[in-house]
Amino acid sequence: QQKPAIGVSLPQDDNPFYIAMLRGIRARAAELGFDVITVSSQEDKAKQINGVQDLIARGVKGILISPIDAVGVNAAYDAAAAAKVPIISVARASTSPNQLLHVAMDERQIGRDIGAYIAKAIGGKGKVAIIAGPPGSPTFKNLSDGIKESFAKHSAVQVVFDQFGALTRERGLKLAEDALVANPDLAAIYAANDDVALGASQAVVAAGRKGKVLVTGMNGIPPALRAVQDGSLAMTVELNPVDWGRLGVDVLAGYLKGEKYKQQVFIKHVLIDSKNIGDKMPKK
Amino acid sequence: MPTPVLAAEDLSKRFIAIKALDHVSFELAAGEVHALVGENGAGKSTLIKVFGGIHRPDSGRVLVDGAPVELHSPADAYAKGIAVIGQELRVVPALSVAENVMLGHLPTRPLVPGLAATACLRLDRARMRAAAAAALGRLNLAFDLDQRVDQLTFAERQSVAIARALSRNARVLVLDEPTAALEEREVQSLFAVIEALKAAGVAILYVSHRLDEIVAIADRCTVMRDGRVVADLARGAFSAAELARHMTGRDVAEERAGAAAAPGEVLLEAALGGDVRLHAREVVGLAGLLGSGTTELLRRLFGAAGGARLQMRGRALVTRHPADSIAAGIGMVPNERILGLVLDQTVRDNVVLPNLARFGAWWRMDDAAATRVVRELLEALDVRPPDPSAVVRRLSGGNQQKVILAKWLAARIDVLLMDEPTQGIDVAAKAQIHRLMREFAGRGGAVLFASSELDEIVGQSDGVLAMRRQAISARMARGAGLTEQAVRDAITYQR
Amino acid sequence: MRRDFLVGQIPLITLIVLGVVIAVLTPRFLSPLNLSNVLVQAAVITVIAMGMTFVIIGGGFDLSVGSVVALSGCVCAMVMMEAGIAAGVAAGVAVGALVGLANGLIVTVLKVNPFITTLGTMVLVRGVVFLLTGSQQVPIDQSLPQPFIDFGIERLLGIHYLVWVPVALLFALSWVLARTPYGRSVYATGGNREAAYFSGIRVDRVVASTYVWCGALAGVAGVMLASRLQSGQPTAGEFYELTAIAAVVLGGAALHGGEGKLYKSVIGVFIMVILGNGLNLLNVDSYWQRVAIGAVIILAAAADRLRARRG
Amino acid sequence: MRRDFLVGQIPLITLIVLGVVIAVLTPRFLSPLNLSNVLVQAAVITVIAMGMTFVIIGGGFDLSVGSVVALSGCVCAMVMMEAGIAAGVAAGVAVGALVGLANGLIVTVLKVNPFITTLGTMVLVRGVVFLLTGSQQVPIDQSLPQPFIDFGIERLLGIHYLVWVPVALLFALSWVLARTPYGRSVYATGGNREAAYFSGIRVDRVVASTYVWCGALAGVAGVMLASRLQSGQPTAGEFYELTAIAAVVLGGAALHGGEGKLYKSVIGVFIMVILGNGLNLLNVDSYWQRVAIGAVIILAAAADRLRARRG
Ligand SMILES: Nc1ncnc2c1ncn2[C@@H]1O[C@H](COP(=O)(O)OP(=O)(O)OP(=O)(O)O)[C@@H](O)[C@H]1O
Ligand SMILES: Nc1ncnc2c1ncn2[C@@H]1O[C@H](COP(=O)(O)OP(=O)(O)OP(=O)(O)O)[C@@H](O)[C@H]1O
Ligand SMILES: [Mg+2]
Ligand SMILES: [Mg+2]
Repeated sequence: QQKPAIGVSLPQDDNPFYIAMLRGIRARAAELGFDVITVSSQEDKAKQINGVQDLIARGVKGILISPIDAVGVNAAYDAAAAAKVPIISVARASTSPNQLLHVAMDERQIGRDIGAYIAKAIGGKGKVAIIAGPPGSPTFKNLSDGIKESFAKHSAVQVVFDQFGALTRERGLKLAEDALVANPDLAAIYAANDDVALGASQAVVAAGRKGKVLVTGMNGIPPALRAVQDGSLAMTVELNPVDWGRLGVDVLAGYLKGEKYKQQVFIKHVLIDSKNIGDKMPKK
Repeated sequence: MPTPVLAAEDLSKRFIAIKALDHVSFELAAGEVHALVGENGAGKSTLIKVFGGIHRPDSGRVLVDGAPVELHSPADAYAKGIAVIGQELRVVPALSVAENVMLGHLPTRPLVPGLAATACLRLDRARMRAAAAAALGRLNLAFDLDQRVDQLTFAERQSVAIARALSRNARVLVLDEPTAALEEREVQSLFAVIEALKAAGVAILYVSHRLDEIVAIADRCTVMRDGRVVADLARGAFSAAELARHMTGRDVAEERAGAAAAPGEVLLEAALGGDVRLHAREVVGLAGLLGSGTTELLRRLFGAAGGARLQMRGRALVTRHPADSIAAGIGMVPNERILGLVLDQTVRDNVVLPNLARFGAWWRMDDAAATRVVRELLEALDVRPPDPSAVVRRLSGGNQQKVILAKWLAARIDVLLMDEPTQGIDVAAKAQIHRLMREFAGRGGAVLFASSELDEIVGQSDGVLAMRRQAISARMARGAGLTEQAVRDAITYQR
Repeated sequence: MRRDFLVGQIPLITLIVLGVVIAVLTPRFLSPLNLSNVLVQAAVITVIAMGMTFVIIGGGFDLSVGSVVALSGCVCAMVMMEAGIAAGVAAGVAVGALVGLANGLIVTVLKVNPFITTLGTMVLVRGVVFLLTGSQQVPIDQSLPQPFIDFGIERLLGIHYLVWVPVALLFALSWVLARTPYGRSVYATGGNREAAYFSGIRVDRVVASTYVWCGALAGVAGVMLASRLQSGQPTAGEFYELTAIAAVVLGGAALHGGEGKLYKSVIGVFIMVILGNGLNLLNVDSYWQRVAIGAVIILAAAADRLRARRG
Repeated sequence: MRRDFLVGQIPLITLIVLGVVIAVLTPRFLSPLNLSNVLVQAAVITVIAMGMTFVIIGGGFDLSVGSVVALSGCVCAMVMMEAGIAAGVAAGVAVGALVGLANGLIVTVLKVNPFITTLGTMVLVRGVVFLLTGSQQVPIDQSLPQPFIDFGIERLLGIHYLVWVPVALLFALSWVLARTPYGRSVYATGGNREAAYFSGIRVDRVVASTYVWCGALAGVAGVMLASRLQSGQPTAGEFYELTAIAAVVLGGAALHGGEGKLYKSVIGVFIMVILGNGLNLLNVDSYWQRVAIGAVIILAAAADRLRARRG
């Protein structure tokens, strides 16, 4: 007697964020009596489509997918719809009409919140560097757009450095080093995620500008929380991917039972800085 | 006199410091076999490469049927009816024999019958094989046409390259040392073909270091020295000795082995398709037809091609790698120069290569000592230029061969194995190499050399091993019995 | 002879063994749905690998195909929105051929090493794609024409249209390589460039032409991928170059040129695709998948090397 | 002679021209802070490129260095947390050398093509890194020992310790290549494997040893990067292989082996690093950066080819 299975397809398998999300998915699925089958895609759209097809071939009851891209993997949704397998997006979203639901973060709003935080922290004026995420990713584009939207309200906040790239610590370090040289009076660095932010904050410390250039991250991974605590990182955004994964499973299970949902189900986000870090540090 | 089919007017060509062609003028008439001779590095191949569209001359011009032509590539030369078969081996290993013979003018037939425009879409295999078989047949060769060329021996591949030139049905056929790797029988077939082509009005330009061949087949002979034409002789006006004198500017005495010195103790013994035994102070010739296994025997003695069990100075030894043999005092000059030299390195680095342990310590090479030793060797061997820092690729063939010898003279070895050591070497250099072989033996070493030239075998050996079908068929000592005919009888069999 | 033949078919044997092992471990592998998935999954990379086979037989190397796939997909989608399906497809293929021509000219005229040339165009072309599209998918707010999208979904005789493309190309291009004088000159040039040159073959043109084939076929692949992804994707095709080269070499071609067959490269592609599919069906952890893929690549190549040591 | 010398120095000239152009466009380029940044940014990749130079001179190729950098960095960090700094560093370098040895054995004993071998280990080793670390940085909740972190930050005579590593290695390894019998045998083997074999060089051992150098140096680079990033990063080192190979070739080494000098590879690294740094300082759009980098790679290589055509 096999347990019913749900399929999971995430964009990356080497990113702590998705690893945590998968942990939440597995935990909640086990509680609800589902098996979990995962396929990997490594940010390759064709591979993600293939993976979803493989899941359908495996006979899963439903699929949680975080699509690499809003349109690029529509074929995966079509395949699921054709096989009458419910498919629900988690985190990233798709434009496919076959996307039943989106368990989302409010990317643009998060971007606006980060932008507002930076603008306030630097006193409404100053030069800011943006180290954005990989090109072609709507999430990171929405985040940047939200940030710029906030900055637009402060005419004295000026974006002087704007580069995108891979989400690695090394890239954050190198780009921040160069941004600091190019702009000796830089006030803040927005980094696309915590790994990038940790690299950037290292460059700030090495340039002897700790406290003068603030760095913000995103995702709230443990090393970033520690960095917020010791002051080298000004702020990170907690999305709690574990909860996100759990919420995804709940929604999928509810849908399979016939419950009704709105098109988008949002997960909470919390800005973590020196004021509230005390509550957020993992209890030892 | 009729207009020459091919002529050169005042050609000059320079490679950095070397004047390879220095105001060369030259004429080739239809139906004539015109030989081109000269020492290694005299500029013969360079002249031929100008005719073949491979080199552009710095000045001067090439005329075909009296009209000046610009040859930018081999394709241009073929279009003018000039087929060149170069000195270096040029076959495509992964293609079949038939394709190699017909390369560059593969026959086609229309894909859609009757629609000639579709001909480029379809190879005509039947015609390709027929034409290839015909070209090979003229050389009395019958290879498996579908065999890959890399399955053939070096000499067989050489024949494929010659067949390619024949398949062109060119008006001018240029052959740059075609017989260097061939044995008697193939040479005779080639001469028969040349006679037939000549009778059919084809003009033939023929380069060789085997002066007897020239005397036998050439109607005319041009001699080059240091990039210049120094003589242009008609048949009857040249003998081998005469040509050698024109080439070098002095008399070249080809010495033959004198009375056999008393052979010394046994240096090397092995049982490989028969007993191989080499004594100190002895030069032994190894004779065999194409594919008889001479190359394999030499390589195995040297630890390559699977290696061998042997005894050096009475000590049993298994050689699995050339390093084992070198350590035991055995050196080898391989049959292809490309196996003996790292062409893009300097002469010194090449000579030092088998002797890395000799110059300095594991953590530091003594380059000064190496340079000194190498320079002495180059002078002793008359390598030109005697410059240890010259890049080997830029040396002429004969000089390259001497560098390979220098590698082993610098090493402390007792037994020297040589596979076709004088292939492509000019008369003077050849005589020098022969002398070096004997000097090596004279100092107490043993030489075993394979050659496809029977006069070389007979002329230079104290003893001869004859091979037939991978086995030693006869052992002959110097003396009345050792004649070319006797060796020929010992190696010949129906293939 | 029979032994020789068998040994020459080691990639095929590897593929069959792999297929049997996966089928035993999970019966779903042989379900019609899955087999049809495998074919579609392999289609795009097969077309790229065929182009790569041309370049590799000719003695070259092409790292730019992944970027070309993205470029041609995006250009195809952009042109299609303006000027219709036929124009879009033609533009996608043409732009691929153009990049191939540029590669070919840089390699033959400027004599730059193929590795470095195509590494350069790989980076450069990716930049151009991002500039053209602002790194957003094409089109952003609309759909591509329905027939083009249908082409990526519909089937003919039970087999996806997308699969018929490489099937047709395989037959046509195998003829080109094996049966035309041009094809033989590609082998000759890759096998011994000097010998080919001295035989009167215009080797530079032949070499350049192999890059054009490779670029044009990467263009075709880009158009196919756009149809499958229902959009032009500026980030598409990353790492395709390595996958394609690996497939060609697994199929038994020599990287130094002069050897290789299209159908064998296709076998190489299927080794890679079936492996990925099987590991997914077996729900193998993605980290272990990498370990398995790395190991199988090496083992398959090692098995193929037995051929060379038959002697 | 002087012309020959100049022509041999084209990569250096390219580097200088590039530096002057950037310095004119942005005076910050020559600020001490930036120059020191450039040196540090180049340090890690320089060490990798030196290892790659060994492999390429020996006639090989190594795509696995990027994954090895990640592996050795993570292993170094893991061991360091348990057994101290010295043990960590030794483990990081050793694990790199081990992967190199595996590459070398696969290439020489199994006779698998270097490209496919190291593509396989590249994928496999990356999988192993993820398995070892769960693809989380190492350590997660603690810091690495302070002296190790200081090594990534502190300076000696005004220059980062991280920069002294490649400087020392450059001198030591240049000696190995140019002055020892072993170094000669590497050049000879890469230049003409058969001729080296017939000269008594144990070519398989020499080839395998070049992969060990390459792996061990990638291991050193991984340790350096761990020190710079103050952690072992499982995703570190992606694309390093292509950057390193490009640097070696830009420095004038031939991919077919037998040529190359360490200091020239270092020049190649600096061409790539200064270009990236300059474009960042000028805040050139990321898209245009790619176009510029691709173009400069090709142009620099084309300029270097003039050398070959001096005749
Ligand atoms: N590509 C080249 N670059 C530099 N020097 C060259 C080149 N080709 C030939 N040479 C030089 O030009 C001179 C003439 O060479 P060539 O090959 O014509 O001699 P050859 O008469 O054919 O000698 P051999 O009998 O040894 O074949 C030699 O000194 C040679 O070193
Ligand atoms: N790599 C190989 N593959 C297949 N056959 C080979 C190979 N090497 C040698 N042979 C065959 O083995 C036989 C002996 O070869 P070997 O080269 O020793 O002959 P040989 O008499 O020295 O020839 P030659 O001196 O004319 O080159 C030949 O028939 C040859 O065709
Ligand atoms: Mg010559
Ligand atoms: Mg022989």
